[in-house]
Amino acid sequence: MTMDAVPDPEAVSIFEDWDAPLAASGDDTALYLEVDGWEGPLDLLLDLARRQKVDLRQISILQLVDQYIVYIERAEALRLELAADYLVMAAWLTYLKSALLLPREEQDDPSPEELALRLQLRLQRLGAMREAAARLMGRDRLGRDVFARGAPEGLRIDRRNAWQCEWFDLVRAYGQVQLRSQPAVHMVRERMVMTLESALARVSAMLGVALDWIELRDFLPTDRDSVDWSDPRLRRSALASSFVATLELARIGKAQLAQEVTFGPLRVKAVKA
Amino acid sequence: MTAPDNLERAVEATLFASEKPMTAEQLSAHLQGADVREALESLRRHYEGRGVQLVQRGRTWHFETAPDLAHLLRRDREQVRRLSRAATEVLAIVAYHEPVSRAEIEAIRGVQTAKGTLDVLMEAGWVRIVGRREVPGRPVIYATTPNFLVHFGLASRKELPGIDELRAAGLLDPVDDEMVVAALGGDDDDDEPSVTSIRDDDDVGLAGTDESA
Amino acid sequence: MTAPDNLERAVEATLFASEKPMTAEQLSAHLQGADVREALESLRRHYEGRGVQLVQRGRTWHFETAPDLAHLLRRDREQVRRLSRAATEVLAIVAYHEPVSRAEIEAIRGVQTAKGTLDVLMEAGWVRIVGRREVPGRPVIYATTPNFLVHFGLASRKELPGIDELRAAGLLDPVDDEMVVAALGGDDDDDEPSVTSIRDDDDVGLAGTDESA
Repeated sequence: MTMDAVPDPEAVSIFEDWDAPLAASGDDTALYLEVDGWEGPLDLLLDLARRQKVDLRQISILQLVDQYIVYIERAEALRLELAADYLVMAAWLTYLKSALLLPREEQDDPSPEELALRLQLRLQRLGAMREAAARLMGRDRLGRDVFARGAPEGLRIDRRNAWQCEWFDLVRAYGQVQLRSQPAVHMVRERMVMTLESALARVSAMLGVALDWIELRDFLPTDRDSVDWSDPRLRRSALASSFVATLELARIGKAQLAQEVTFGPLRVKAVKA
Repeated sequence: MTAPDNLERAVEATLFASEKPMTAEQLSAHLQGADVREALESLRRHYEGRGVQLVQRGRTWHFETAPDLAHLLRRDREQVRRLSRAATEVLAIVAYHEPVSRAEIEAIRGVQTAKGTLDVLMEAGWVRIVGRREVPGRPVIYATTPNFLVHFGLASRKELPGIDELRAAGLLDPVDDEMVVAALGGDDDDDEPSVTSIRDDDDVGLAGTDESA
Repeated sequence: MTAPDNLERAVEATLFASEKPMTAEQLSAHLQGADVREALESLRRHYEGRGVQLVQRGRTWHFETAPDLAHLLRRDREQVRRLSRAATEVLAIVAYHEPVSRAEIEAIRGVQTAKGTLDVLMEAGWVRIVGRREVPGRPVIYATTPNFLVHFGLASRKELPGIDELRAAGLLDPVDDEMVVAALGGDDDDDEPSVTSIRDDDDVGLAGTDESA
């Protein structure tokens, strides 16, 4: 393989026209700098490998490395700004080449042969996909080679909702609403009480006949009356009303109260006018 | 069956792929000036009695679905959907209180009622607009339809159980499964009254729909 | 010629009228649950050799013009979108290796794949995201769509050109990432696109959709 040290003016112009479509010149003796736009170093390697015109499984890795390095050197000579990954690949390939050529003292893992094989496999893999892509694109494609009906009437599917709700769901829902929205009214239960008025009358009457101290409890009514005084709630009510009544009588000076111990029996006595 | 000749195939494919009906002249121009009349006639006969026909309208030709199959082009698909809880409540309120305005429904439910909820009920054919209330703003008022009675198997609205009956049946008991679920935060439905009244119950949504065909 | 029975006519009419390919199940659902498989097979045979054909792509069926008539129909047709080289390569890799992650695509191509490339393929309706790979980083994985089969006239992925040979040659085996790292010089970030004067594959864009005449 020969390389001109001086850049070929033709090549330069191609380089400058970076997005130019693939130039059709086919000078295979010198490395032809195709500037289709490599998609990365692997892409470049694949193209270089293809130039060996052998099955990708039989390419010479050493030759490929040389070609790649030459390409990179040439690009550098042309002061093209190469992406870092191209240079990284160049360095790695240089290492691979030396590893392949030099006698080895100890077995590296993976061996250079193994690395070369892997590189080959990668190129095969990429090559296979590139070929597959081309074959895929070349198929009879709908809308390009074969056509669907130009003016289909279209299928109109009108969806109708069949709403489901059962009677039970309905009434329970209403129950829920009612439950939620009922105002919280607190009803006081109707119950028997002794009113303050009747307690006043009763205590006054009883004080009038009594001469000595009488315990308040003794003023409470008994079963004699038509009412069931055994109801403890009614008895509490009577006690409370009678107590308030005696306080009232004491206030207006008609009764006096005495209690020897706290919570002890409360005694009442009329005040002699 | 005789295999169509190439011209017939070409006419068939061209008419099939065309976005517009084509005249014999247009077809001919498209096919290197070939005389297409015979091919058209042969195709017309071929498609006779099939699901698709080649028809001539005025001077143009096109394929169309056989007229007796036109009903296939438009189909109704029924989708069974369960009414959401919010929608069920609104329906119940309409049924018990009709006619009611949306504001009244909201007042009873204690939450805002999305327009969509009433739309669903109207779509279901259970609720309809029966007029406007003669109060400021003239709100639309809703009532149930005869179809509502049919669906729920009721002779009249009077057959809806009253509050006392609901209570007797335990339907007004504070503790029931749904409430528990709601209390545990497992339900995103609008259970909290008033406090959340800003929230819209957009979840008119549909328990267990399956959209996919 | 034997007259098609009514189910066959109905299937024919429905597929003719449909704007999209339909699966046997969709057809069946459209036709009151009828078993359409026999009708489809009978129709397929009927249209064999005609200008229009009934084809199955993946699970869907549709009518399309016969491929040998492409030259007649292509002329005044808009060209389908032309894909960049990068996009066609990525599409092939997705199709032959699916499901694949972007990193795996990049490992095969030895170059970073612009996000836009996959977007273009997804927009075209040929590629879709099918999940995440349960490995560290949980990368998104891509696969082809049913529409991919329809567009490229494949009955199934088994019909991908040369797929059996490629598989037999081990070229569709999962990509050995370690090797990629080694080959690319130990950098996990395969390649800086940045500085590269080499064209980045960002220009996946749809090169002019009409490549007329």
